[in-house]
Amino acid sequence: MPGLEDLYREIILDHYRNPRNRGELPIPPAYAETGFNPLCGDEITLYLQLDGDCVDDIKLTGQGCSISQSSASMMSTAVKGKSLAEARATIRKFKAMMSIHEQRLDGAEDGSEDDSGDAEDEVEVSLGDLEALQGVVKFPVRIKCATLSWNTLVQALDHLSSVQP
Amino acid sequence: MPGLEDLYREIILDHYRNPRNRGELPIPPAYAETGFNPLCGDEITLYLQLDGDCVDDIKLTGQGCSISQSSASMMSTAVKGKSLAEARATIRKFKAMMSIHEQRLDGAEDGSEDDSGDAEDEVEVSLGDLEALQGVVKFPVRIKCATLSWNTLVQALDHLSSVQP
Amino acid sequence: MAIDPVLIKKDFPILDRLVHGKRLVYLDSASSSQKPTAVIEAMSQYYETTHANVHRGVYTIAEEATRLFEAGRASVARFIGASSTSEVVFTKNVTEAINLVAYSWGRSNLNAGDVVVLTEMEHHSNLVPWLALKAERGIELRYLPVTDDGLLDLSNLDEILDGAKLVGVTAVSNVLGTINPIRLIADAAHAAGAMVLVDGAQLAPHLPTDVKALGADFFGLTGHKMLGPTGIGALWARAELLDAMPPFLGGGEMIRDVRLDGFTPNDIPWKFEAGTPPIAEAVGLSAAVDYLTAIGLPAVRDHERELTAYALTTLRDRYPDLVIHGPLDASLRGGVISFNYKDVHPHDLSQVLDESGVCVRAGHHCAKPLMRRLGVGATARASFSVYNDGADVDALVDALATADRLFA
Amino acid sequence: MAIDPVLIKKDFPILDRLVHGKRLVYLDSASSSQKPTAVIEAMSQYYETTHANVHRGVYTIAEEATRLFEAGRASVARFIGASSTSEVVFTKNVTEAINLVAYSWGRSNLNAGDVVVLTEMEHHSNLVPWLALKAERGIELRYLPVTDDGLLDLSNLDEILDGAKLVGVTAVSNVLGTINPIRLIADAAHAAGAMVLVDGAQLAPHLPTDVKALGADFFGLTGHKMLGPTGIGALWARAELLDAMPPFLGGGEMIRDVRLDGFTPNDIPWKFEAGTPPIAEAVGLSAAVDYLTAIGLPAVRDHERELTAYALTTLRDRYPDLVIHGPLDASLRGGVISFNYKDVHPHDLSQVLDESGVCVRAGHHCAKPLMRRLGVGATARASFSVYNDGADVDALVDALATADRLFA
Ligand SMILES: Cc1ncc(COP(=O)(O)O)c(C=O)c1O
Ligand SMILES: Cc1ncc(COP(=O)(O)O)c(C=O)c1O
Repeated sequence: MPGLEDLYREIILDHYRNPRNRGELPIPPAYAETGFNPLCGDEITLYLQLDGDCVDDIKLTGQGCSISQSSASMMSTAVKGKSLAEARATIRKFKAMMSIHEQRLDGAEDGSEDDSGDAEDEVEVSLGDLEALQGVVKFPVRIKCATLSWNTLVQALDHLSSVQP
Repeated sequence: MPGLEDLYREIILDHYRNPRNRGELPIPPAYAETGFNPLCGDEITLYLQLDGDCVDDIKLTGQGCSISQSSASMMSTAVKGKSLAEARATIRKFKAMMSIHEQRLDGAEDGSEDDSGDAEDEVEVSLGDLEALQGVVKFPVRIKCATLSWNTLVQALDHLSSVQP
Repeated sequence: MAIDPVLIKKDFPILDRLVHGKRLVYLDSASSSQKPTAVIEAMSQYYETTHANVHRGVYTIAEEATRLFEAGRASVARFIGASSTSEVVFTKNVTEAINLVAYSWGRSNLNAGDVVVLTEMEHHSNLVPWLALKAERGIELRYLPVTDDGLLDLSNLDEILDGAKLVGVTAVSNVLGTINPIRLIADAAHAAGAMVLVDGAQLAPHLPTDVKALGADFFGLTGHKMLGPTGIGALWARAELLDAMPPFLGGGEMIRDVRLDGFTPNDIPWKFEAGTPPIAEAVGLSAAVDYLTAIGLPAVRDHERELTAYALTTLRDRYPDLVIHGPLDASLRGGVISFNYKDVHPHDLSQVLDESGVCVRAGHHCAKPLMRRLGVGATARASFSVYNDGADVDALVDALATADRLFA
Repeated sequence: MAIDPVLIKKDFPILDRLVHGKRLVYLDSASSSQKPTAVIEAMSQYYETTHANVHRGVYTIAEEATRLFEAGRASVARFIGASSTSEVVFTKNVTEAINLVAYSWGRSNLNAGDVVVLTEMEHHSNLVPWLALKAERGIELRYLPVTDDGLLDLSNLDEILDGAKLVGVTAVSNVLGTINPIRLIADAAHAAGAMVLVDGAQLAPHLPTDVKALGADFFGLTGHKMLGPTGIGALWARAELLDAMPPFLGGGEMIRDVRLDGFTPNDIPWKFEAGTPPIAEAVGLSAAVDYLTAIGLPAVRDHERELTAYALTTLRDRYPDLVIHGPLDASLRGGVISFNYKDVHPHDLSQVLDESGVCVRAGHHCAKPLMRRLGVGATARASFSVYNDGADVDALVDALATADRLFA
């Protein structure tokens, strides 16, 4: 079953079994945002603490499948300690990796993808471990699993930038 | 077109063109009841004046097809001046003529037919002109046209017997 | 592209049928259209190869079913010029679409004394939901009147719109055929601060539809009148409106989270789709929309306008006593012709025509207030679709002679 | 009559399909069932020979369509033991049926502080309509808890029912399979003066249904789970209740008269059927009901109970670590088995099984409160219908081994 082996890479199962940055942060100073995948019940709560323009700390709780949990875990390591610009750039890059397929399948379905187009892409980032999630695009229903934590992060960042501009 | 000629008998067209007992009666002493055929828009208002146990006078207004109007006209002549028992017997007899087909088509659809079964049928009545409506049973959708005025009469009688038992 | 009715008739299996030994001449498309093989087979094939519940399964056929269902939404969205598929909510028919607006938007925006403007030519589906709200909340209803020519009387438009919160108007009358000047009304309504709800049941099947060009805020359509299946309709509304509206029906699909003490609704459009949606029906509607698009809506319109013009002329030439309601200029109307003939009641007309295989509808056409305005209890109505042709009109005209004979 | 799965499988064209080169093993009937050829063809044939709008036309095909549609209602009425066809209202699914009760009966009978009793194992469709009413009106919701064995905990039934106006309960849990003692609950509810709404979505396809023997006042079912099409469901209620309830959706079909200042509703059941109903779907549902009746519901039940017993035994023998939710005695449950396996998430299980052609559903099954009660975020769920057999169970059991290998 080559397809399945492509999906369940070693590194994904590792992040699933040993999620990084698991836990909570005190609110305040942290901000918490919860994301749901209404269709399957996955849910994630993300605690985000900024220090000026930098992601000072990030922690996660919640439950879900190997894809949503490993994606969240990898996401947390990818953005922790990074500048907001780098975090946004990583989000864009990850979503681009996922959304190629999403669009081909489902037209204009997902409105939250809007902003990824013409944003300035000057910050260079590498996806690192996250590349392992590339296999997900062959399993379109699982894309929503992979993007859940990312959409939650976007919401948290948007909220924080709206309260402290 | 033998079917159509069966439906549109001379006598039916005569009652349609020259409806008997057309008009209104002052309320009170008369009682008025309106019946609708919600599916086609036919409507009939029936003015009924009793004198003790007798249908003293009956008048009709409204609009509808040749079948509903002629049936109403013939109904009015059939019950005017008759005793309530005779009127009820005529209703049952007429409905029996119509409902054979109605049941075959449509199961238990029409709850208002319930009472026609085991009622005492001791009063002898003749349908007279009304026999001309027998052709209607071949055109099941038109049965509701033919029975509109009769159902309205039943409602009026039921109302009157409930207020003055 | 001009329509070739010979070819098109072949796509509609029911038209091979005989009635009383006569070829079926179906002239009741305004009530419900017939379905081409492409639509019937799309649904059968869906059930035979792909069915599963949507938005729920990880497995292959569930994913395929979800894709087909959402592709159906995308087809409808493109067909009516929506900006995004998230603006298209599937309902069971256009009646539910309008009720959704009345329940969700209406009950959160309209209170006692608030004004909703309708027209005297609305279908009951765009009257009763507002009459119910009037009974429940005491909103005020005003009506744009209908002229003797069967057009909307816009002479007091601004006055009638004054203070209105919503204008509900049919794009095309299902009785008179009148094509209403929606854009003009919408502009005036917006200037007066009112939202615009367009009943597109008789527009979408027959004319190119662009919800934005119309100036609509809400737009409803119904599948079974546009060559699609029964059991499906759609509400389009601007995304901001849908986003701000509370849910209507509650249940599966429309939630993000449910707890024993409360729930959080899903994103649009799913927020408004409670329970298992009309999946096969969305597949069928998508095939219908593809069928219409392949012909081209301008060609559909041209064909039906010519047919209507031909019918108006032939009917009036042959039966000078025939009363035809609505505008007599075919360019002002869709392919719907309501008429009355001497003292022959419409039911009797319809019964007589049926004997010749000709299907026309008789009654109030779910527009009783308009019947009262026209001063009739009922009309007979012939209405056209892509599959009708001049021979169908001739059959109607010829069959009317039987009425003359029987009711002479 | 015992069921011959070889013969029955032939009636379901989708079961010939391959997925990833494997035979389709469809184990998600609790989500939506597959359709036999008889149902698919009944609808195609309806569209190919008879379609017209119902209740409206005098002409032949309209009359035939009306007759078929009303015959569909009569089939459903007989199937569930209704006294009269006028007690059967067609809806788009069971979710709409429950919302109809919540909007029409609920909003005219329930006010702040009034108590509605539900259960912790309800589907969102029987939770959200009441949660919405709680948010809107301040009604009080109480829940019958679920025991660790997956049964309803009725130990405090009388206390919980005290002062209740309505009890809403599913006849069979779509997650646990539990068959609830509806009659017992209904008797207690009636003694406490409450009405009883039974969610029959998972009952009607699998067990003989008699709404009167159940003691229900309202009963809902949904077509697509009982071998019928999408786009149709039904609400049954006692005629006196329906008669007394105000209309829900407004529009065509449901009125007796409409004026510019008000309307009069039609008789039941049409009073609750606004707009063009699901006509072809009623024809399809009627064929589905005929199909089930021909097999015989007792035989369906026996077959599914045996299959469930076999599956419970085989799964537990082969995978001692598998956690199966709900009662372990097959005679207490319908053909629904929810399970969790080690730390493999249900989505991943379902994904892995799909690779072997086995379709099981993963997720919260629209029962999030029950998931919380079970202490899981999701379960995998295999569910059976008439067309499943022992080989399907074996395929499930075998395919689970892949999960062991991948997630070792
Ligand atoms: C117990 C129960 N109730 C209600 C529903 C909702 O059915 P539908 O989505 O057809 O309205 C379901 C199915 O998902 C169910 O299993
Ligand atoms: C203008 C108009 N609006 C609304 C409707 C109602 O459509 P449906 O019965 O499909 O909801 C119709 C059709 O009967 C119509 O012609």
